[in-house]
Amino acid sequence: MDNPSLWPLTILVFLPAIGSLVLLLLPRENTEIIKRVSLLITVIVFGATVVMALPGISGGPHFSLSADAVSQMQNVFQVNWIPVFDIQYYMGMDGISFPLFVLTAFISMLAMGASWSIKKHVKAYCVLFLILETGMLGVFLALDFFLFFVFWEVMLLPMYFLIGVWGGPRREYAAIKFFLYTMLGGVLMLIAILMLYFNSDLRELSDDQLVAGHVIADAGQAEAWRAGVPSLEKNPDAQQHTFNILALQQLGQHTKQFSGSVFTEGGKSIQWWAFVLLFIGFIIKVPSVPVHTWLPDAHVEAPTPISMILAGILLKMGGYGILRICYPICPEAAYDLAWVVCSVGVLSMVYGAFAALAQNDFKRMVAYSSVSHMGYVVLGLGVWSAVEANGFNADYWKMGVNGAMFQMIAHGISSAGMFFLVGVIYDRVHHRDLNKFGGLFAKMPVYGGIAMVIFFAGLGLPGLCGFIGEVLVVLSTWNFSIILAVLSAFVVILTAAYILWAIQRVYLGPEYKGPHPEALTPLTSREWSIAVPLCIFAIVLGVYPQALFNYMSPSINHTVDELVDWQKHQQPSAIAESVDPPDHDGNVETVTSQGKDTLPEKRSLKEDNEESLQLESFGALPAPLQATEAVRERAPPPEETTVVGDQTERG
Amino acid sequence: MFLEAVDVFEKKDSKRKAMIDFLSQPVGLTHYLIVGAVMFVAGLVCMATKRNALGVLMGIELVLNGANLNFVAFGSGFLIRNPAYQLGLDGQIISLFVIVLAAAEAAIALAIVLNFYNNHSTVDVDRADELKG
Amino acid sequence: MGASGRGAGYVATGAILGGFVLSLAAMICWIDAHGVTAGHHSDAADSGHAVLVPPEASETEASKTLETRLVSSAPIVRPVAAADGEHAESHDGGHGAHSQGAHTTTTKVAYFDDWYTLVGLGNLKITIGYYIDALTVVMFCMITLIATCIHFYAMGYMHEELEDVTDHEVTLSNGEHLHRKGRYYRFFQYMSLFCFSMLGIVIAGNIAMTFIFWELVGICSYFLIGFYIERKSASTAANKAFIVNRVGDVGMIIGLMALWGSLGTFSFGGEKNGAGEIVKPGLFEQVRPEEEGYQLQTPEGMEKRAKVMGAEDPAYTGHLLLVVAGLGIFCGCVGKSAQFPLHVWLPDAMEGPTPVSALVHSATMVAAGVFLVGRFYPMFTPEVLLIIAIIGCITLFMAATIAITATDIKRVLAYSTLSQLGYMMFALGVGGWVAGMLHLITHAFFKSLLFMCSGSVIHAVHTNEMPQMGGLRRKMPITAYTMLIGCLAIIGAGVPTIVGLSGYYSKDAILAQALHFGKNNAAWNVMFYVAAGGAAITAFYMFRLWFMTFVGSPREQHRYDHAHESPRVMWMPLAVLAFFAIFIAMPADIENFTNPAASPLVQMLEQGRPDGTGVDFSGQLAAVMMPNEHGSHDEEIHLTAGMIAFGTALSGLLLACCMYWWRLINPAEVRSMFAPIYRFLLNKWWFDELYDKIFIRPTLWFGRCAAGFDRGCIDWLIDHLAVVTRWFTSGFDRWIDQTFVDGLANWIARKTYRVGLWLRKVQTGRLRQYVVFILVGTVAMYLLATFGLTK
Amino acid sequence: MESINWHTLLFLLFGALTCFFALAVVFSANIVRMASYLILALATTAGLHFLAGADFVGAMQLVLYVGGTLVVLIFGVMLTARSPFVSLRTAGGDWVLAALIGGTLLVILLPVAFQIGLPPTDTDGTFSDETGGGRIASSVPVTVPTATRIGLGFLGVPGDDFSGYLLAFEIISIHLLVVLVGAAYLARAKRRTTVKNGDVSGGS
Repeated sequence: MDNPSLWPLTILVFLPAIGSLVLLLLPRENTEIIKRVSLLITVIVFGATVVMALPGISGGPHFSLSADAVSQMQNVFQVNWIPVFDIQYYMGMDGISFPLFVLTAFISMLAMGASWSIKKHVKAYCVLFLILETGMLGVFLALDFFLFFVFWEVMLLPMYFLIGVWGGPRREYAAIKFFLYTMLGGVLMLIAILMLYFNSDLRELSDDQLVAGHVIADAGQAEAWRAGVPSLEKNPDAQQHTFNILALQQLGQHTKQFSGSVFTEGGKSIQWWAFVLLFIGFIIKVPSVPVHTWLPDAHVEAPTPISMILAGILLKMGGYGILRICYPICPEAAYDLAWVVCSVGVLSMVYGAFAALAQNDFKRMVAYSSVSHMGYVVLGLGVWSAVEANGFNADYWKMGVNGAMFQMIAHGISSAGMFFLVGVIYDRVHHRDLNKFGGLFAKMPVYGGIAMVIFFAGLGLPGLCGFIGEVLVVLSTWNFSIILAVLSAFVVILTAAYILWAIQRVYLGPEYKGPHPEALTPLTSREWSIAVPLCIFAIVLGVYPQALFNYMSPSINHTVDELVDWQKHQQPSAIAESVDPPDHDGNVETVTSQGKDTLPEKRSLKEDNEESLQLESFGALPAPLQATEAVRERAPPPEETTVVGDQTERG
Repeated sequence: MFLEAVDVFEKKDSKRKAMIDFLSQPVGLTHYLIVGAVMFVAGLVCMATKRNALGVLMGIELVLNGANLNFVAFGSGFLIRNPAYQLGLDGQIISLFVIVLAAAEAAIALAIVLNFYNNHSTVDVDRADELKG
Repeated sequence: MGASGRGAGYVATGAILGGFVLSLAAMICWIDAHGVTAGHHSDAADSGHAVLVPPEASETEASKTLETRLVSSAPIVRPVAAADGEHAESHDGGHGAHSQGAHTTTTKVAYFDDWYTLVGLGNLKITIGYYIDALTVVMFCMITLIATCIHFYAMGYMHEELEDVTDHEVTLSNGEHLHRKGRYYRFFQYMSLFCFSMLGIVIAGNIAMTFIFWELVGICSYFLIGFYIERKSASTAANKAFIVNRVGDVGMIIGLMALWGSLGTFSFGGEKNGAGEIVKPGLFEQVRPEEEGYQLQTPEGMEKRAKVMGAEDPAYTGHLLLVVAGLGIFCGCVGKSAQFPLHVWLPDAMEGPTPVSALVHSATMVAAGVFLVGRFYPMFTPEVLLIIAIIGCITLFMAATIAITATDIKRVLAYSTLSQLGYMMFALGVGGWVAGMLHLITHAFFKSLLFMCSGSVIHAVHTNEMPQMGGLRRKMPITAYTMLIGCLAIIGAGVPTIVGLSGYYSKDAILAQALHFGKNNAAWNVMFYVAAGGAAITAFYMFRLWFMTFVGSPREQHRYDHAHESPRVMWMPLAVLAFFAIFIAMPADIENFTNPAASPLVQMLEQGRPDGTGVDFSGQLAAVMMPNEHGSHDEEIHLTAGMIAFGTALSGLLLACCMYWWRLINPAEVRSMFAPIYRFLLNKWWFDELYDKIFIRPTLWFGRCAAGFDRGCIDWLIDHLAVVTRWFTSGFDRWIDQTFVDGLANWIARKTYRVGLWLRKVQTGRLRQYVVFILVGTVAMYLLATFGLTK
Repeated sequence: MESINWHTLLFLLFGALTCFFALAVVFSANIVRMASYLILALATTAGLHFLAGADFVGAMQLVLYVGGTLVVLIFGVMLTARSPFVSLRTAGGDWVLAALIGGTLLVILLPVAFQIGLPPTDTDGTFSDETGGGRIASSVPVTVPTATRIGLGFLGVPGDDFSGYLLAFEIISIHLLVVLVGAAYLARAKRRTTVKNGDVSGGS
């Protein structure tokens, strides 16, 4: 396969890891050089991503905004890695992953800049930091499930050490807690991955779907590909398993492979379990209530740059995973469990806000605010408001998902900023007790001004980045559930309360009440140069959100459209009911018998699908013979598999 | 008026009639058993509550008497006509043994009490806790 | 600081002055195009102007007053209204002849378009745009004029901030007063930002944009209330203001959701495509379609939405959605306009500098809520309007009563503001759109005047407490007499049926409409009497304030001695505002001088009246009939209401004179006579305490619960799980050995010993207890034998 | 209207008295009164024995119990009746506990009494010819002296409705002897230990 993006992207992703190798050669004592080299590497990575993002620049891989490419996966490359299990070194980017990719590079760069306050084991710190960055970049680009998992775990270990070695007083506790939580999520994810892998069979995809899943480059190669694998009729058991996320999405949306029961006949389907496992794994990362308690501890104990990374990037992986993996691969379960997703989101919003209100530790407060803000993301992803009754109008759902994605980016900026700002004063006075601050505005006016911008961005003030995501998510919720919408609207009060209260206690007031008042010096230029870009982005995204939506929306809308297409196919009762029964009474018999007879011969799976669809729509008619069977098989549309045709042969 | 008087009379009359009916009923085993049970329970409560050692002894006598009464009742031909169910004279004989043993027991217990009294200058059984484990 | 700080003041004042000039120009253009009163433009050619004159001029100027921060992509401006001759004529005739209901089918003139798409997702767009009608123009002029006055005034009032300031209200831990740098420039920065946001609300072309600027004025208000950031009370008041406003905003968000979820647009007028054609009808058009003669109806989208929700009766549920939307939007207005029950923040907001109180917390921002109700008026169903009326009625009465007992001069004015805002809401709620808007305008003038006068007094005597003032009339006559004008205006002083100050016209209109409403809805007649009673109370407390401050002998000689008239930069604006407070609502037409409706302001507002709201219409859910506002101009109603208003105001005024001027009645005796009521009022109906008990504490408590749940429950579980796991894995071998192999023997021995020890306790040695044990054992065995074994 | 069954009336009288005195024993605090009530209770029990046709047992009850055992008891009472012990108060908790347990026992026993006293059902063929079953005795009881037969029983001659009790009788006799000796031994005065234990008790 021709992979023009292979080397550029590989180098980009692995540049930090290579850099960490270079760092190993440098003398340990010369910490300044080490930090500068690390910073240089992160700057290069960020610069490269910016170059990719800018529309006008050609040559090398870049993110195309042209109409035909923008909603698709771009810069895809595939190299066989472990062919026995069809594991590929397989990456690509679309509008969902690319902004997060850029965000990762951006926040990593700023976090590296904020790492100057690290004094202990600088070399080890920088090495781990760079490995971490590689892991994060890889997660967002990986399109092979196995590769994704590898990056996911690669990211985990450096994080463990970064918290556990360079953290605060209770760092070991926090690190282990973080590790255990994330491991649990990883294990659940692994189970789900294997479940999906062993139930997948690429051969059932039609040619177009194979192309969409990047199994083959174009439809012309389909014949060759089919010739290369055991034939489906002759060798039904020689399944072609795959880890290819895009192919799995196609399988989940266009076939019934993941709809079989897992444990008992008639029980929950494979994709139901896979969805639940993956979802738990991802909301641990988000984190949502009730699996969020690692976050406050990890944040409180982690050093400032690591907090920035945690809040700015790591949390986003959960949301990314839900959107990239959970929903497209398991649409049936996702539709089924949309209310769970939304409830978890609203619960996190409310609970996180309440908990933030009760905190006296500045960082803990910010950490809980992250829980609350990430609740918007989960809620926005979940508002599956396209139903039959409104003619599968997915506008509001799209808006919710767009809002959720925007909220991820916005939160990446505002929360990283907040943690950085907390870190700035922590570096000076070495405490974070909200009740022992006060009067910082007078002592550090520039800092105070920047803090206002960042905190008000977190509060969701119009004109700053937090507003757009929140308002889109909240507005889109109404059409999903009025109760959840009202609840989520009420969170704005709590958000205002805890942020304003914190501002009052820290920045306002006559004088500083805590220890080391002499250390409260104005911002250094290094700190300034970290905070100001965040402020600028907060404002730019607030007044010109379309800049980001131009990148994100086409891909998101494409994803949502695909899901809605799936849904339309799943709920054909509307089509069936509109047909006049007497006209087709005879047809039912013929079509049914024809379908059953001819199916084994007809191997074009696309036709197959259409066939089954047709069957489906006619199957709803009151044909006497089929009646009982239809009743048995046609349980509530989203839960039960409804295709009559090819389900039985596969077994 | 008249009707009311009749009514009252009838009411009174019915009460009296019930009384007479009750009294004209022959006595059965149940009656005895009830009296025996009451005595038995009274004896037990007596044993459990009296702090005076002699009170406890009296409680024992009551218990024994309650049991005795049951024996006699079970042995009585008046109360149980069916020979298959009655103890016959055995009941009376057993109750005689009980009376005799009760006498012996009373003697011994009294001796113990007196001894206890001599040693402790009290008959309060709560003070006699030398058996405590 | 010095010069550069002063420069900030000049820049800000210059900007707003420029804004005023441009607004004025826009107004002139508007009048040129559409006339002030239609009655004066009887020839058809003139009314044809509406189409012929391209209104770019007024348009661009209006947008420039937004300090031209938004890039206008050359909007194609066209009047929506098909202002053809016939329409315009009937329009004109309707107002000029003051005939009832004549203008019901006329289309009001409005220009709207979008400048900028903030978020565009397929069919759904959130945009920044404009919607300009007569109301917008009037509001622009009013806001910029008052803001200009206040900027000038503030340049004098805030001059202390030019140098380093010693804040006497803040004591540091070392016992000294706070010494800080002046923040003159920052004050003007916030003020400018505020003016920008406020104008943004007024010009907003859609409700989402309103919401955006709504939040922005909220944050400006937050900054301005908390301007003295070192004062704990100021920052707390700022927080309170913002959070209470957010409570209202929740309602507004819910309203937005209800609109957005079913109608898919926020635009007032409609969304246009590049060619200027309306591609999606606006909210007003959807609720009151032109084809239906602007009758209120449940929009199609809401009925569809109701169907999707699975409602049995889509029409009913759709109507309910419309009610929810209306109520939600009104919730936001309740928060911003400090109506009951969200009024608690406004009195505390007086912690800010006095110019801020004058501009933000009396004249403009708090009036934004009323403005929005006015702007959104076509969307309100009669049920919602009834609720608006009730809320307004409660507020006007409650705030007036509290104002009686307040002694802080600014707080009296704050409560009076609340009360007057209540009047506006009430007027809107009972169907008096023009009455409410008129009161909004007139109130803005006289209330900012009053506040600035009080600021002048505070500036002179350095205290807010009225009991420490007195007799200041002699020291500062200009302030005293301009304030007297303000007081007379607010109580609606005037000669009935002939002429009066601005408040006379607006208040009469409100009461007339209330009476009219009461006549149509007997059940709600009581609200008229409450409003009339409120007028008496208003007169009483306003003159109580004036007498206590300016009349009599000085109560604190020291303060009196230091008092002085304010500098010219401060009293000049007072004079300007006093002028407007007198004349703004007066009829300009000599022939029709006694006719209130002949006032140019009223005529302008009539032009801005939302389509279809001038007629009688009744509710579906509640038995309420919104009477046509023109009905209140009926001689009988108007005269009755006017006489009642005059009488009540006079009685309140006389009472105030008796108590505080002529000293016929000793206020202290009255106070002690009504001690419980006095305490009730002094404590502001105990709202703060109540909210503290039922909202704040439970919220904080719940927050602590959530945090505690995290630590105590989830973390505890996790930690113990970890401990158990570690214990289980690391010590597994040893544990097996010790426990099962070695341990078993030891365990048995130990347990035997333990059991022995335990059983020993049973052996009390007490005879009677043994008896009891025997008994218990017997009973237990019997029970066991009966129920346990014989199954 | 039937005539009053005097046997029943007497039984009710004696039974009520017995119960009353038994309860009086329980509820009186004074030891002397308790003794008096006990005598009366035992005497009325003897009456019940007579009414049940056990004339000999009733006589023995009167002679041995009322005449012998009780005298011994009263003797003991008089020996120990120093003022602090005449009425030892019981704590309320003990009363409650005793009442609870006693009540429970009574609740258990009374149904049993009714159950056992009731005649077997008519379906039980062996008993169908008898009038009234077990509960109903003849309205006029016929008194048959029992002393002779009991004496024979003790002498080991089994009758038609009793067995021989010679061995038991002998054992009882020996037992009585032993008891008497033991009682005499226990009750004899022991000066030395009294003083010693008196000190102990005084100390406690």
